[in-house]
Amino acid sequence: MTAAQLNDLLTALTIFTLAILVGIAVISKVPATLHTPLMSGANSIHGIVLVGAMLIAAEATEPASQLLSLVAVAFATMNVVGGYVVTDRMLQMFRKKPTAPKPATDDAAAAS
Amino acid sequence: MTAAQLNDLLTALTIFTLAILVGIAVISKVPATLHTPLMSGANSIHGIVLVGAMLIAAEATEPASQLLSLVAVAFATMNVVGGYVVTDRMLQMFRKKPTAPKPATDDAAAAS
Amino acid sequence: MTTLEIVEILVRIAWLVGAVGFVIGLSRMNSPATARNGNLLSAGGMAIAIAATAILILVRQASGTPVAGVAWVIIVLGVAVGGGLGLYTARTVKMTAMPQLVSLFNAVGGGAAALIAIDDYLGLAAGSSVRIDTHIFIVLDIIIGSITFTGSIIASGKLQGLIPGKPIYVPGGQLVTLALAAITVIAALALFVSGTPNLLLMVVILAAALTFGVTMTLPIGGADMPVVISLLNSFTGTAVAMAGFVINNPVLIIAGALVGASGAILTKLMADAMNRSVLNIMIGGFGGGDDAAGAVAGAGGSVRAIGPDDVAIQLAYAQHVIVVPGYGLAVAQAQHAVRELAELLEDRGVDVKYAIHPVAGRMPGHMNVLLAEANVPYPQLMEMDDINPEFARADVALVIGANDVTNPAARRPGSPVSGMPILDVDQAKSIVVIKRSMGKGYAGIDNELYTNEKTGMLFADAKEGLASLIAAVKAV
Amino acid sequence: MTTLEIVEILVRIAWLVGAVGFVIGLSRMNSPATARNGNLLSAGGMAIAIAATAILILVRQASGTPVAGVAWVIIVLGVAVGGGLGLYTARTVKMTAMPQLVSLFNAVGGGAAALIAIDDYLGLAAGSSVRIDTHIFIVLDIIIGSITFTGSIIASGKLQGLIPGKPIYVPGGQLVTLALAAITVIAALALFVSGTPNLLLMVVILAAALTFGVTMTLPIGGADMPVVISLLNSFTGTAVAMAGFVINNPVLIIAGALVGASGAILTKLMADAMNRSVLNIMIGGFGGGDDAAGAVAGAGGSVRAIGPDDVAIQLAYAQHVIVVPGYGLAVAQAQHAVRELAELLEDRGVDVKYAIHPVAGRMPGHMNVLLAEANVPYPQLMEMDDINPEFARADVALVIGANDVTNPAARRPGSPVSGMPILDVDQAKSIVVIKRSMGKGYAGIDNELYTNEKTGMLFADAKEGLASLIAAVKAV
Ligand SMILES: NC(=O)c1ccc[n+]([C@@H]2O[C@H](COP(=O)([O-])OP(=O)(O)OC[C@H]3O[C@@H](n4cnc5c(N)ncnc54)[C@H](OP(=O)(O)O)[C@@H]3O)[C@@H](O)[C@H]2O)c1
Ligand SMILES: NC(=O)c1ccc[n+]([C@@H]2O[C@H](COP(=O)([O-])OP(=O)(O)OC[C@H]3O[C@@H](n4cnc5c(N)ncnc54)[C@H](OP(=O)(O)O)[C@@H]3O)[C@@H](O)[C@H]2O)c1
Repeated sequence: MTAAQLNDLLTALTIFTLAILVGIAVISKVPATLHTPLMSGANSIHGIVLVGAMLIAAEATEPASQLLSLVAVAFATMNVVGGYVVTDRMLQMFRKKPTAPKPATDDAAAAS
Repeated sequence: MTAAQLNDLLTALTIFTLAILVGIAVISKVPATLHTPLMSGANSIHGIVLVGAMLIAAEATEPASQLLSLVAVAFATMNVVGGYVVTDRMLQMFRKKPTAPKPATDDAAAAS
Repeated sequence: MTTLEIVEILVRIAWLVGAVGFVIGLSRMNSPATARNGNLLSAGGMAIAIAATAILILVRQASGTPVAGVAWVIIVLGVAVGGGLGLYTARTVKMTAMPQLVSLFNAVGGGAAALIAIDDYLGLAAGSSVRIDTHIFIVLDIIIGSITFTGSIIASGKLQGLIPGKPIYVPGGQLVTLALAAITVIAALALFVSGTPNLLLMVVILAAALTFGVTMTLPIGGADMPVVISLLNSFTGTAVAMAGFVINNPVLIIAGALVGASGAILTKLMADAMNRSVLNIMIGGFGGGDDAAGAVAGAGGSVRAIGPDDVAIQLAYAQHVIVVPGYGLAVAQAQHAVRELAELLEDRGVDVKYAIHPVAGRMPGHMNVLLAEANVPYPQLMEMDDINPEFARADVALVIGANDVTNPAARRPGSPVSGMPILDVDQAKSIVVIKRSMGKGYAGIDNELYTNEKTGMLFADAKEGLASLIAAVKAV
Repeated sequence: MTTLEIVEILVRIAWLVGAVGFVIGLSRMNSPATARNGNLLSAGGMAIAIAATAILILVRQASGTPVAGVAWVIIVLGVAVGGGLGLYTARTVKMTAMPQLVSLFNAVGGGAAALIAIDDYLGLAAGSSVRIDTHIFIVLDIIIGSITFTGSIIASGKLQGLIPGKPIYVPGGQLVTLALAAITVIAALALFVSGTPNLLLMVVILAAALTFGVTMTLPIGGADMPVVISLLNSFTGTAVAMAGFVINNPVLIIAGALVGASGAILTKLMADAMNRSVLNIMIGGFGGGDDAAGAVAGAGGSVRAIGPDDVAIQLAYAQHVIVVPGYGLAVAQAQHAVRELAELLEDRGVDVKYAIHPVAGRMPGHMNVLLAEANVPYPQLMEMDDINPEFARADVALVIGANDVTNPAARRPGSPVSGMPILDVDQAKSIVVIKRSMGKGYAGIDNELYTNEKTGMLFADAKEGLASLIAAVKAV
């Protein structure tokens, strides 16, 4: 492993470390009510793996890796789409309640 | 400017951005009593410029840049040493008080 | 610079923008007011990152970089299928079933991360020498991704009830789990040392990790599943970051590390809320067999059944009534009925409050969500710590489909709920419990509250029971 | 790999470790309990980073990379002088003078950052072509660094009283400031376009920036200086990050950006606490005369509003607290609330006393009667003459609905209260006043105590204010 390679690796690790620090700092003390939505929100974010899946799909020449990347893309997309939609549904519940119960609220709740 | 150079620049900017995000996230709502110590603490951190000053001093061959780097090193060191010491003095005020006010505490307060 | 080079730069910038979107979005999800907007922001970042990637692939094709012809078929097909499934399930799932769905999404995310590493590994020419760091990242990605995949599926199954919620002990399961861990580690080390691709070893690792995910999760009680899911969520983040190292892609590294870290913090917060320690939960998973034992404690004692009319009288002439909603209220969808009853009582000058236990129901905040949906005024929803002192002053505590969160056994060691903070319902002057039977709750143990001589049991479905109560109160 | 290469890698790792230390340290400085430890942590990170750099230089010398012979002389000499000055001043400065000292340290930090860019620029061979990004970073570093350097010195001078604290208006100063800004920008653009080193232009930029720092800070009132210093602190961080880009050093970039961002946030928090807007303060700096005027009004200095949480922290961590009850306490019937707060504090080991002014309230002995009614232990009620000497030792004086009896104007002739013996509240280390508004007292005159920079005003009805304080103290 050459010094140049090691330096690139180190740069990647620096970015990794900083991202971890952001992740730690970004979660302040959350009300228990928000735990599940927050978990679900974070869950959607790692759907970013779709980017990786697309990139390997673009390179896939072997049938084997074509199959693998197909599954990967499908999995990742499910993570992304489902994740964001379900999180949004959870969060609809936290809309600032109107002082007088608006029927709209009930409809939304029913819809969900 | 070659693509390679641009890529390195971009990597540096990525690190810069992440560090900014950390900086924003790391300051939660601080009690006003801590504003000054916190400012002073952050102030000591940018004393890291000393590292840069040392590195240019090591390269300094021209009298001009020898002078510049001497001043830079002195300035930076003053920032580092003074910064941390004064911050620590401020923070002594926040030591958890013993249930019975110990004279020791008063001395420390007086000393500072 | 060639067009391709320029585009590559622009795409990297777009990815960075996306990542920033994730961070801001996540931070806005810390408070109810901004949460929804935060989620949309994060989704926007995701859209940018994905669109940029698509463009990148297009330009690469245009500039003649060999791209498999089927690439777009794969991508479009995959997106269509995955997206369709995700959208449909997310849209149609019942609110109470959301946690297990999230767990499923987490599973496929981890799976995708593992697949990337596998694909990359297959690409390595046999006999070629593999850099140690490459090897490490690939192996870590496969291991973590696989554990998440199977683990999350099991967790989901437990919450869905497809797999019994209570701890399942495979004979010698603990040993099996440890053995699997050992195998994985050894195989991995062997790979690193050899420094050349070795499919067999990799298959061993893959199989071991997948099984490990199962045996790790099976013995954990369903009540702990939310914490487990959150932990596995953090795992997936880490796996994605590893995938980022494998295919050397910054946005995967950043977003992955972000979720890995924030997920870990969140897991700790959740465990604290159920006052369990994460380690405790997972170790418990590694064979805390004694759990089920204490269940029997405090059973026996006679039960007093009570009718709607008697309850109505008690409520109507009470000064302070505390309603204790639980999972049963949610299943029965009785949130609107309970609000109606409460309003009825308030018109009669009774002071009504709701005691919200942080883990009542099946997901954190379940009760808040439910009652908010029924437009119960916020001020009436009292968190556990605020309401507990008031039970002593309450004339009637009306427990509706709640069980574990009221079980005094939690104050004693040796029961599955031991140590879980509970609502001090048994302090109330009089207690009325609406549930269908003497059926057990989530933790699957008896509740001595029901045999307390202050307690009257109104056996009914929550919704019907409340309906009859409303009628009776009106009649008073 | 050569030894040097290995060391270079290790040093980079050490720098990263240092940076992580800064982040963790900073985050621990958010709460009083962990603040001091956080500062030490950050200092540790700094030590690691500096030590690693020294080693790096040594190894470079050893492996024959040309290092100027005088290098070590410069470094050792610089460290000795700078360190000595820093240590001495930091050790000996009076508590009250600390802000201006911090401002000085900030000035030299910014100066050092600028010097690095200047040195780098001198190194560029004349006529050689300079990459646009290099040029940009160098120029930004010089501009921001210079502004911070002079600006911080002025700010420090104002706080120290060497420069009059009240806004100073150079004739047409506003125009001068704008002109300087214009010059800087134009010169910078000229440089970028030319794409070759141009000492003259650089000198122009340097001079303009240095002057700008002065003209920007001079017109800002002394009361706003803390905010200004915090802003300049954030500037220095940015300048250091730029220096990191110039000499292409990651730790400078990370630490610089960290301080730049957190400093900006902190500046906003500070401005909010004094209910001023940052823009407002700086624009005011650009000649918004009326702003400054307002500051002068009310016997100089502006009023600082303060929130219950901040007061709670002050009280909870105080050793001696003196409560000064006045007529407002009586009207609000807050005597029971004040006793509750006092007991809460005593449980935390705080020593609480009440300062009873003979004519506080509206009848002789009004306060004694009131507090006795609330069962405040008698020994805690101190008559004026007994308590006055103790104010100097009090960490916090909590003035509740008292006004005239605390008005220092009484010590001067020519005011309605002149000659009335008063409680020496202004002697306390920190003063908190609970009242509903800036409303006047019985004597109908302004009270300069409220504009004392040690004073925080908690605007609320006495009873409600105390209630919120009690809640906040419990939360501490
Ligand atoms: N909130 C979370 O994050 C979370 C997540 C996972 C697990 N958990 C666990 O779930 C439990 C929550 O406690 P809990 O007291 O809310 O619920 P619970 O302990 O699960 O008890 C629910 C009770 O409701 C009754 N019930 C079911 N359907 C009903 C209906 N239609 N009408 C009336 N009653 C009905 C059941 O008794 P009958 O069958 O006799 O009616 C059952 O005993 C805790 O153990 C918690 O740890 C919580
Ligand atoms: N003790 C006696 O025998 C006697 C007899 C007659 C006259 N006096 C005179 O009365 C004065 C007594 O001095 P003092 O400082 O005790 O009172 P003060 O000078 O009359 O000031 C009372 C302050 O309390 C504030 N306040 C009023 N209602 C409040 C509420 N509900 N909550 C919080 N703050 C409230 C008012 O400011 P905001 O409106 O802004 O809240 C007012 O500035 C002296 O001038 C004395 O000469 C005394």
